[in-house]
Amino acid sequence: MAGCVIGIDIGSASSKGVVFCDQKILGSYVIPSGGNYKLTADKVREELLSRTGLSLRDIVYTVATGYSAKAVTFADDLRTDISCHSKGAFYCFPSARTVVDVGDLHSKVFRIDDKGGQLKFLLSGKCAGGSARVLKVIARVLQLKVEELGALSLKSRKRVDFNTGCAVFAESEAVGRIAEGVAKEDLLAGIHRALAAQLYSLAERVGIKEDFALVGGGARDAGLIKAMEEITNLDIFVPAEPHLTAALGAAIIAEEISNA
Amino acid sequence: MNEKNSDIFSRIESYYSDYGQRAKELKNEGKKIIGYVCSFIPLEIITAAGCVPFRMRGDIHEPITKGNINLETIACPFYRSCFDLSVKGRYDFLDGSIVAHACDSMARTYAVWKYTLDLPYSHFVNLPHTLSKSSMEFFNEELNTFRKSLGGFAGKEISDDDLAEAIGLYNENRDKVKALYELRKPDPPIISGTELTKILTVGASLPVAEANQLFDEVLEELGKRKESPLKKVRRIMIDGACVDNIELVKLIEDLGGNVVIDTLCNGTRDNLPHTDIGGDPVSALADRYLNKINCPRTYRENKEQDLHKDLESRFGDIGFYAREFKADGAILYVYKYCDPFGFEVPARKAYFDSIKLPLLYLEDEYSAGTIGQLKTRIQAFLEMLG
Amino acid sequence: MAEEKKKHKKRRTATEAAASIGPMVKEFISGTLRAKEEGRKVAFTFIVCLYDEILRAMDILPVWTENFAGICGAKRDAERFLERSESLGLSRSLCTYALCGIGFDQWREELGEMPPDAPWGGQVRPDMMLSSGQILCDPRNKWYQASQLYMPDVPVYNIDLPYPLYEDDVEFTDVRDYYVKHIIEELRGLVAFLEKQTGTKMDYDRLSETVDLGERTWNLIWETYDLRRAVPTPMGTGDAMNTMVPMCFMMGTQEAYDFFLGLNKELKEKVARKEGVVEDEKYRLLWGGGLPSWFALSDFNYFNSKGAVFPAETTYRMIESMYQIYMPDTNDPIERLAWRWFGYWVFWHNKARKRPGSHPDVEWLIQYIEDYKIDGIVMHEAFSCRTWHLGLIWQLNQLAKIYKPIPVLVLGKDGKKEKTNRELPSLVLESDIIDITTYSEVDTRNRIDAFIETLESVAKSKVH
Amino acid sequence: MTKVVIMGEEIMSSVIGPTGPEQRRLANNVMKEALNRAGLPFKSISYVVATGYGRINVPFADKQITEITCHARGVASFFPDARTIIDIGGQDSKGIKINNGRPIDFVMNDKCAAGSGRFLEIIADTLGIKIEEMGELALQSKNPAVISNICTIFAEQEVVDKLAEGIPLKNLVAGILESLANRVSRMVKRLKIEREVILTGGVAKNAGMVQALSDKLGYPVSVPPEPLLTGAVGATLLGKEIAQKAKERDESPERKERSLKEIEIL
Ligand SMILES: Nc1ncnc2c1ncn2[C@@H]1O[C@H](COP(=O)(O)OP(=O)(O)O)[C@@H](O)[C@H]1O
Ligand SMILES: Nc1ncnc2c1ncn2[C@@H]1O[C@H](COP(=O)(O)OP(=O)(O)O)[C@@H](O)[C@H]1O
Ligand code: SF4
Ligand code: SF4
Ligand code: SF4
Repeated sequence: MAGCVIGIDIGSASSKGVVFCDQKILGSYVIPSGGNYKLTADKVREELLSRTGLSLRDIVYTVATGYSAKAVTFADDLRTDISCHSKGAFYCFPSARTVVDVGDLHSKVFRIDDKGGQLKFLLSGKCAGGSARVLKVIARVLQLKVEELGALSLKSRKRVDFNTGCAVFAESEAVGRIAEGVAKEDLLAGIHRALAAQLYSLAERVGIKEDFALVGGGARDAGLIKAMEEITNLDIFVPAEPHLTAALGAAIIAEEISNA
Repeated sequence: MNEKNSDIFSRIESYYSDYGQRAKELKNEGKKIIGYVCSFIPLEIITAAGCVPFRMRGDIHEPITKGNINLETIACPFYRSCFDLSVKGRYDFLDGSIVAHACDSMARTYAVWKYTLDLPYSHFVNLPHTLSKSSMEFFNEELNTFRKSLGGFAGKEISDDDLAEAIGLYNENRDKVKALYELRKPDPPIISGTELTKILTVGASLPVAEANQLFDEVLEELGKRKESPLKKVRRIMIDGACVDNIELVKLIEDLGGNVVIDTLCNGTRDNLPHTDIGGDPVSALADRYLNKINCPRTYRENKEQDLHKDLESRFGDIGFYAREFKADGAILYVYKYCDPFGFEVPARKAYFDSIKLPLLYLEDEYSAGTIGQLKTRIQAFLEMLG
Repeated sequence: MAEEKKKHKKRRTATEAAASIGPMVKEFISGTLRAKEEGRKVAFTFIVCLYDEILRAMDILPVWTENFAGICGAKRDAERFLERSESLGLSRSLCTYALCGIGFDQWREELGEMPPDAPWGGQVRPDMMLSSGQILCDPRNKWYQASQLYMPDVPVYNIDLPYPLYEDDVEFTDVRDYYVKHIIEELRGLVAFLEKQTGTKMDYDRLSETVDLGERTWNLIWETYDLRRAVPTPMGTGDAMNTMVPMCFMMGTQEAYDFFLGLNKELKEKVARKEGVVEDEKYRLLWGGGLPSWFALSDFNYFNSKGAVFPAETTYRMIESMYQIYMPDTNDPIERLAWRWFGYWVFWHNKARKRPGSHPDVEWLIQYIEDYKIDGIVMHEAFSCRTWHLGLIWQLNQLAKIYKPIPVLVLGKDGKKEKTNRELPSLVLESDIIDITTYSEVDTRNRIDAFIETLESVAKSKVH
Repeated sequence: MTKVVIMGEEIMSSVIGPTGPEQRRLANNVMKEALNRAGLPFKSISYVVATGYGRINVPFADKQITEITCHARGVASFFPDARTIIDIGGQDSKGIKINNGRPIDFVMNDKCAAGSGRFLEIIADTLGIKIEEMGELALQSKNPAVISNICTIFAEQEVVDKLAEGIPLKNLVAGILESLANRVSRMVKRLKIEREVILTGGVAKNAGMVQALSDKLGYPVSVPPEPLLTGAVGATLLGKEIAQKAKERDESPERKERSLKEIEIL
């Protein structure tokens, strides 16, 4: 074996790691980021090694990315999550040209070329209104797990209009709607639609080019994916583990560097 | 309500909610439909060319998505909504569009508009900002350039007689709008603000001759209203740019105020001034559009260095209408990112102050999503008026 | 404006000329205060309004209100003036230069003296204000009228300066005569107004001289900036945001000419020594549009630290030398000015017509990309100025559509590698000219990092 | 929060109900509690005015009046010289200019939680402290942390990170209050503020915030004894007026059908 590499993504919500050997994923691991990013980073590496049965010596290169990439003191190199997401999405879908990452604080959109290099990108601004955080907030008021949102939303027959102006006030608006007698699933479908509209609108600012891929934690939400498909009128490509894309991309970059 | 009454109003309702349906029909009959957004487009020239001018609307219920391609979010939200709908194909029946030098949001995005929509015809009408003699001459020339250009597209040389005829039709149209406004003078008014907004909006989507006929029918119908369907409550004026969705007016009326008069682009600003007849038609049009349409985009000089005279010369029409229509309070409604109105807010406030008309100033986006926020503000304002 | 960096992190300039701008700006702000005391006439003015030489010839001292706002921004002391404007009813979504200026003026008028701790002594009360109505910018048409609410005795003269937009069926030559005629009339109207305000007649010989000097300076600037084509480039956009000062605020003066003589010499020496902005020049970028964030000019240094330089920008730039701008044979200085204006704004029309799908604004980018061997484009979308910032995204998109200068290999249908071309990478930064509440350093630098990674990956895939 | 004030000649009882998004469901409970304390049956209440963000959701009210009018009236009853009110509640914040107990101008911010008391609730939650403690903690700080993010969600993340960096809690809290004070003062400055300035709403209970806001404005602001209640008191006074006017005309005031029932939520 030529040696393995690690890609590690310390996000504001969750931290993810991927071990990559010979262009293949050998193992992955996800935990909540918590308050101490450094400890979290160490823990991710430890788990990755123990899960893959590798030892530190097998790891030839490590690239870190994400909100708190700097906390990964053992990384050989840092990359922005923009590059990493592009690489990761491209690995999963070589035909992808527009990638939207629905992250915890920001949503981001990238246009990538046929090599997975990004051409253009755009971040949602200084307001968390259009990020996956809204989902977390809503899940809490509805007393659901975020994992449950998607399936429930898909049951909706009568989507309501919802305004996700503010991620925080989305909570009181949601409660108000429920008070008016709106069913949870219809409410969720409305929220997914509103979030999808924001993501779509962000994506149009760089100009959508097919194929269109959705990644990041928010992309685990089937309700959001459906809403995206409806509003864009496109088939949306979602990797099996969309939250891992940036870590995977970091690993790919690590391998490229170590092979060079 | 008798048969015919419901007939004309339901026709208006249908034209309003399926905006552009008549234009689509006309297009199928082989007419050329020319879209525009702003009051500074000389409709008489378009009509004289045998084309149908069509006022493009935004839609406050439609989130702006596709329109973001190519058009920055710092442009006027109303204009962005019009652009968004166009990109989405809502106005696919257009053969051309005309943009005027009204504001930065329009002028600086002319290329975006022209290249993105890629219609068979487009033209930019360059208006001067000042009212000097030289400006008038320049505008005259500019209108002639437009006349030639559109004539080229329509395959028709636009003669002075064509223009005179179109001017006549539009003057007639303005008389009818005036008659509709007269129905707002009684207390309570015979016609609600919501109804009139719909009627005028629909009128701007039809060929002028058809609009004239429609207005006639409406006037006839309203003539039968012996009693006002409205309550006698506070009388509200709206001042601002273009309000082409009924929601704001309806909100005010739902909260217990009657909207009785406006100084809006798609209201008195555009609909009332006449074009002089008898002389050179192009000069008369230049005079109407530049001199008679009182819009903040045109610079009106403070000649005597006197604050009050300046306010009176710039905003005198507001006071005139407020008195004529006995407004109790006014709402200054300005879109975020609108430079022409935005810079005038302090002066307008000062003017409203000087005529002692209580004022609510609202800065808004162009979205149904903000209605909730407006509600408390408007209700509090109505409470303030007592 | 940029020199206020001292107070914060001192920004490193590549040229000595740029470093010398600080005292120069300070001097002309205090100069206007002195002039006012001495009873000289001062006028509020905007850049790019064509009246520079006229004012100089009449000894009227311009007070560049955009410049003063920029200084407040660079000193990170604009917020209180912006807030004051908001309290007058002006929206924060309007041009923040204007908000800063109106807020300051209203405060000064209310107090009857300069507001406390006014940046560099403050902005003087003018004798007159010269607005301009043009396609370029609504605030230029509305700002002084709004200020006049607080100083009704100060007259405003608004000069209409149109230029034709690019059309398919109308050539600029079709409309040139009446455009130029109108501009000439407007300029004559301005002269008459100034004569009335100062009580002295225009000395047309002197005006001819200043216009002459202005044209010579123009050409000198063009030549000087053209030296930046050299690899490595001796001066970047960061510095150009300083050297714009004599270009935009001092046209028609000998000082401006001399300044650029000095810069010209300095750049030639650097080029001869192969001394670049950075030691190891990796990426050459075009500042393709937008005014900078005056409080964050050190972002240019951040680019530099990654080996990226900006040999050219389309902001504050003479597009071409005067020799290339059509000028009929006339000795009338007013006419020369009018023709210069017209020629400037239609300069790229003919070129655009030759390339399908092109547009003058896009053509300008292409010209610079080729002249300056550009690897990527950066634009800044300042949220409060629609004027320079609307249409930038479209320009990038249109450029990408019609112009793909980077040769790359792709895997074709049959599995063979084929050579094609791809577009230049681009980055859009978002913030404001002086409203610091819109800026996030972390975010901005993150974007710059990602863009550098983009440039890296493009460089790798490029076939030579 | 839901507040009920019952007034005869003077205040007979007042109750402040629990906070949170469930306010609307609880309105009737708070009402019942207030009736209990006053020892009155519901039908003895001649007029009910609802105000505040959730005023439309009060099924037992005769009339809805905006919080702007109500605050103006309530504050004027405590401070006859008041000219400007700054109200910072859980859903929004606003500035109201008043004259003779009537609003003459106002501004409000209700789009963004970062300009409201909700911001403080969320940060307190994140930091694991009680909202009531924030003020005192902040007052102990000499060196407020700079919070560079405006958005509640981003600021939440920022304080977590800063706490991990070892920045003392009190400095963080002080920084947060300063950030809110900045936003609120920038907004109310859109009115030409005249003194005396009164701070109302739940956030006025936060002494650190009162201090931070006074610092920003450059002069002291006064706080009514029960800043949470001014709106409700104003509503009662306005209700009384309506009832009295009707009485003078020998009519009973126009009333709606009331129902003192719970609204179903969740
Ligand atoms: N199964 C799921 N369904 C819906 N949303 C999810 C799911 N899993 C995670 N999320 C959302 O994804 C976000 C985290 O995304 P992630 O890409 O890990 O963010 P970051 O990298 O910024 O930490 C959370 O805000 C959460 O709301
Ligand atoms: N005892 C307290 N100490 C400090 N802050 C408080 C206290 N009680 C409430 N608050 C603050 O007041 C806010 C609620 O204010 P309130 O005026 O009741 O708002 P609303 O009427 O919108 O519900 C909460 O968000 C919280 O920040
Ligand atoms: S609106 Fe809500 S999500 Fe947006 S910045 Fe404000 S607090 Fe954050
Ligand atoms: S509202 Fe203002 S900015 Fe918008 S189109 Fe009209 S004039 Fe232009
Ligand atoms: S809008 Fe732009 S160009 Fe116009 S004055 Fe402001 S900053 Fe300058």
